[in-house]
Amino acid sequence: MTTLQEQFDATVAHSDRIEPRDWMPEGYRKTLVRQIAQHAHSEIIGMQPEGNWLTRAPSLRRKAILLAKVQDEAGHGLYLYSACETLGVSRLELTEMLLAGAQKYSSIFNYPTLSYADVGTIGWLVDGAAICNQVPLCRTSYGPYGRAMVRICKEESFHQRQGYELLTTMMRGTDEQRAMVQESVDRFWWPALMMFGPPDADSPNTVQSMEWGIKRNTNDDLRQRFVDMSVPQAEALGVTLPDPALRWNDERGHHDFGEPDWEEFMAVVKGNGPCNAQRIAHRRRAHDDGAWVREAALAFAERSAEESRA
Amino acid sequence: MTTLQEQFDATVAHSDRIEPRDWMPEGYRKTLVRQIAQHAHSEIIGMQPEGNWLTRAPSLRRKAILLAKVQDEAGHGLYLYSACETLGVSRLELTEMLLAGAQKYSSIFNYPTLSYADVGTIGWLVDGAAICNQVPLCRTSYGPYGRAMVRICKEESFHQRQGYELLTTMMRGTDEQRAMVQESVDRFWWPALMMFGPPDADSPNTVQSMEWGIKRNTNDDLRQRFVDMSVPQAEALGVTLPDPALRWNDERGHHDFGEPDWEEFMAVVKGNGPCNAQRIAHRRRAHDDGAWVREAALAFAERSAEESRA
Amino acid sequence: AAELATYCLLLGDDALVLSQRLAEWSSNAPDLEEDIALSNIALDLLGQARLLLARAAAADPAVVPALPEGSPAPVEDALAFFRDAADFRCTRFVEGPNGDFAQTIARLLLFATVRLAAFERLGDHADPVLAAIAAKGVKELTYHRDFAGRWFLTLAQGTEESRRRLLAGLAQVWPLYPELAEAYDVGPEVDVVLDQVFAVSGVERPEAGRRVGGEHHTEALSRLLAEMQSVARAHPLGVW
Amino acid sequence: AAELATYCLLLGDDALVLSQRLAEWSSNAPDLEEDIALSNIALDLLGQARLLLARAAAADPAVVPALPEGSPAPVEDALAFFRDAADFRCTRFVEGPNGDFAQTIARLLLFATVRLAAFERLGDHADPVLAAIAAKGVKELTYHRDFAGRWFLTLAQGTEESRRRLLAGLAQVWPLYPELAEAYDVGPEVDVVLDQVFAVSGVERPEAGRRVGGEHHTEALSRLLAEMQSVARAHPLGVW
Repeated sequence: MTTLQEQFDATVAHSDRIEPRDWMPEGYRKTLVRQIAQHAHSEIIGMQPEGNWLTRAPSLRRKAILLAKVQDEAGHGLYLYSACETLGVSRLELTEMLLAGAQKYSSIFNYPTLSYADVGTIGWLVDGAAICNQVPLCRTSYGPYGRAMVRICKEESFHQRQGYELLTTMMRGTDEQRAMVQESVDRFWWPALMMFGPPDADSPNTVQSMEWGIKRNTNDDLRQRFVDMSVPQAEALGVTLPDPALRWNDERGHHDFGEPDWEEFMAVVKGNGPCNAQRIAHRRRAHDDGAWVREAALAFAERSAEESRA
Repeated sequence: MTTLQEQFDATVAHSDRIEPRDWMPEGYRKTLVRQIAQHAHSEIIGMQPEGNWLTRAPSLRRKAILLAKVQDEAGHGLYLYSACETLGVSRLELTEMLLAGAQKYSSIFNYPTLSYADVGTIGWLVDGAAICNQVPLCRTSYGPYGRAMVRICKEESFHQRQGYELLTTMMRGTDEQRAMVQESVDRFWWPALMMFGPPDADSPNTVQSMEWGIKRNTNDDLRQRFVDMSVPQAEALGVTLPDPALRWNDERGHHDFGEPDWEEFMAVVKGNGPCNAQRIAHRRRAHDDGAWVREAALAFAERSAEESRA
Repeated sequence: AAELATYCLLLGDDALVLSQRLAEWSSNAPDLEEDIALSNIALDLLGQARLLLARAAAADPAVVPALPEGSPAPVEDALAFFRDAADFRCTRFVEGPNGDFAQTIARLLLFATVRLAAFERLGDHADPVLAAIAAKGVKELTYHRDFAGRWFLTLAQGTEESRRRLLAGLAQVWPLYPELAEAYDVGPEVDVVLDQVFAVSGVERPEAGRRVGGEHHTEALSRLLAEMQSVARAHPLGVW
Repeated sequence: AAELATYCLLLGDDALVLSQRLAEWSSNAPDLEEDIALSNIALDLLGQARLLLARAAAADPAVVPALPEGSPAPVEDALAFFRDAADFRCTRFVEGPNGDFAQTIARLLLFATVRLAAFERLGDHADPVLAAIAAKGVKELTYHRDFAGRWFLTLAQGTEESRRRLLAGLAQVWPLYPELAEAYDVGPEVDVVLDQVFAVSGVERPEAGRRVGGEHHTEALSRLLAEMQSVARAHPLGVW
């Protein structure tokens, strides 16, 4: 008779899915909760920087696209919180951990959106980086997470194309619009590279996560893939990526590129990014302002249940 | 020996001033409190319609002029509340009566400001009407009120000139600007006429107020004076006053003019004007939001007083 | 044609302005489900606005404002982003800030009920384009009304606080409701629906007086437009 | 000349933006006296902004944005109303919303103290115009600092709630304070003044970390400008 641990190991080794009722090691569960929650929080906090331009979108078509996109992010948050709930942690608990600073979200959303071009840049670079991170997660070992990722990735790549299309449209516009696009890319390029996390040497959890099949690639691998993918897109767009060290390396078959400012990264992770305080204050306000509505819904549901029993 | 009442009557009859320590009939005191308070409230509520454009003034010069003007209105409110305090009612009590609907303010401020031209029109027509109402009050029988009015009237006529000057400048501008001015005058003309109150026949308190020297002219007199004053100003400006019945009457030596919509006037007085609810809600919010500051100032003053005694 | 254009502008501007207000709830709603639902309603209304503004422009090109020479803005954007507040035809009912969730629900219930009744009737309008827009809108508005109705009941019967807020929100939006019903030319059929919702919720139909001044906008509209139009106007020749 | 223009823009834009924020208090302050005082400070800063923007334009006409042909806007208005957010030179410190009265006071205290120190030094600047502007500003800023300092003390020592709010407001504005001090190139002389106010008030100097990203603006600036510039941009050829 095989032990639970052996069954688990075998499932992971065969790239089969672990399901909510299956036995799993506590460390696996905890790591998953942390990762899925962080991902869910990123979707929800990520609504803010783009939502900042919802009321100012410069055409009705763009307003509709942006509104639908931000709505999709709320939907992604919803799936991911549900996936997390299969591991025994409620959405409310997760939200409270987010607000208390006990769980993180992607540091990219601590950068401000300063022009409408940022809506396009976030689609192109930020969603692009997210896709690089997430496509491998469609094969992640935990079933509900993997299935959520399949759906999310499909929508993300749609968002990425829309973002890129906004930028190409703006590049065909006025000089001011082209300058806006370049300025936006200048601001988001490095933070996008940081989205893959610290260099592998400084990422101690990666090995265990890969063994568990929660993570499928190292940070540096994914970062390289993102750079290689983005360079020709930038050329097609007609913008310059703000990295003087960026060049094709024939030997490696990859682009060489400069080192992100890891000190800045650490400062942002620690809470001193441009918008950390603002993002959390926004979420807290919305959460607190909505408390009476959630209570009312609960009270109403309980009363209705009682009445239908009576 | 003359009675207090005879002394009072004599003072009023000689157009001398009644001062705070002088004896006065209770009805006189009450009428004064009501009238001065209403006037003070009008200054304070009147900050809102113009303040609505403070953050959007289209030139820095106009922003400075408007900011100074709205500040002056706060100052007028301050003098008038002080004048009222000499009659034994505190500013806080008066504010609470305003918020409870127990005291009124000029109904003109229940109309919205919908374009920057309204800043000019309020200066020209609303301040103009206020001056017609107020100049005679400089000779009002109650000293503190009369002296406050002298100072206020001086500033009001400065404001009126500035408002008129804004309109003349806009009339020299683009077609859109001229249309804005005309549209603004169309909206404010009739409400400005209503500022003098209902027709004399429907104004039962006028006789007593005139006997007491609190009021110096009837509503209809002042309204006629305002119309006669405004017609040539409108011509000089190049706008049409929206009253088809308006024409010079050689016999009377005055302009004939149409009847304001007194039903609308009554609806506005009763609270159903376009902005009554908004104006009071704004004042209430500011008052409530400031409560902790006023409490802190009081606590600090008491503590400082104690410490200096110790 | 001018009459058709004016009517389409009323319907289109109301949808556009309320969509803008509802979009303000994005990332601010009480929970994710409501965030998604309110965005969805905002999207539906935005879709209606786009069709209606285009119809208005086709029916009477004179309603479209002159654009800077060389501007590539389509007519829907010319109407949405380059008209001044005074040229908008929306009712005051949709212009004001959202208030809290209860006030938003109260406004949405009244709005969707009135608009649904109007759209049901417009299904056989002489103009086939408007009729088609209305037919499509009926399904959307039914959902909006039902969403608002469910929440109206929930808040009315939920907690003491939710009931207090709902009544306050209803009192806040009610004085402009007669104008809305008049602009959409709806009558007793709407009252029947509303009275049902009120009865089920145990809420009395408010008695508040009607507000004068319906021929003009509120102060809220020019502020809403200042924000909405800021990027488009900063780039009058922009391509989006 | 370009350097002088850049410096005048920093000083002018900071004054303009904080003036705009303080003007938002008009009709919203805790009592009439504070309403008047905050408007007065806003007016002083607006006056400084106008002189400084004009000086910047004279020193380097290249900083003035191109206006639509035929626009009669003077250079101060071209700079204030027709530049995009990215071209503003203000510090992030002045951009954010006011918060409550305590946060407004905390920001004003830090701002006026830093700016006063800078203006005192600018009295002997090589550019006589800038020197004169600074000399005039010293008196105004001294009043601003004293007003904010008195309220800082009052709130710190008033009630439990006022103290709590003051500390929260200070914590809110503090992370951007190092940027302000750096932009104005002031040092220990400012710390001496602030430490005195803190000591008298019984408030500890905050230890909060410095915020990264000072080379860009906050999200608040473009919203502030959208509102501020809306009328001017809607009428690019307008005469005011």
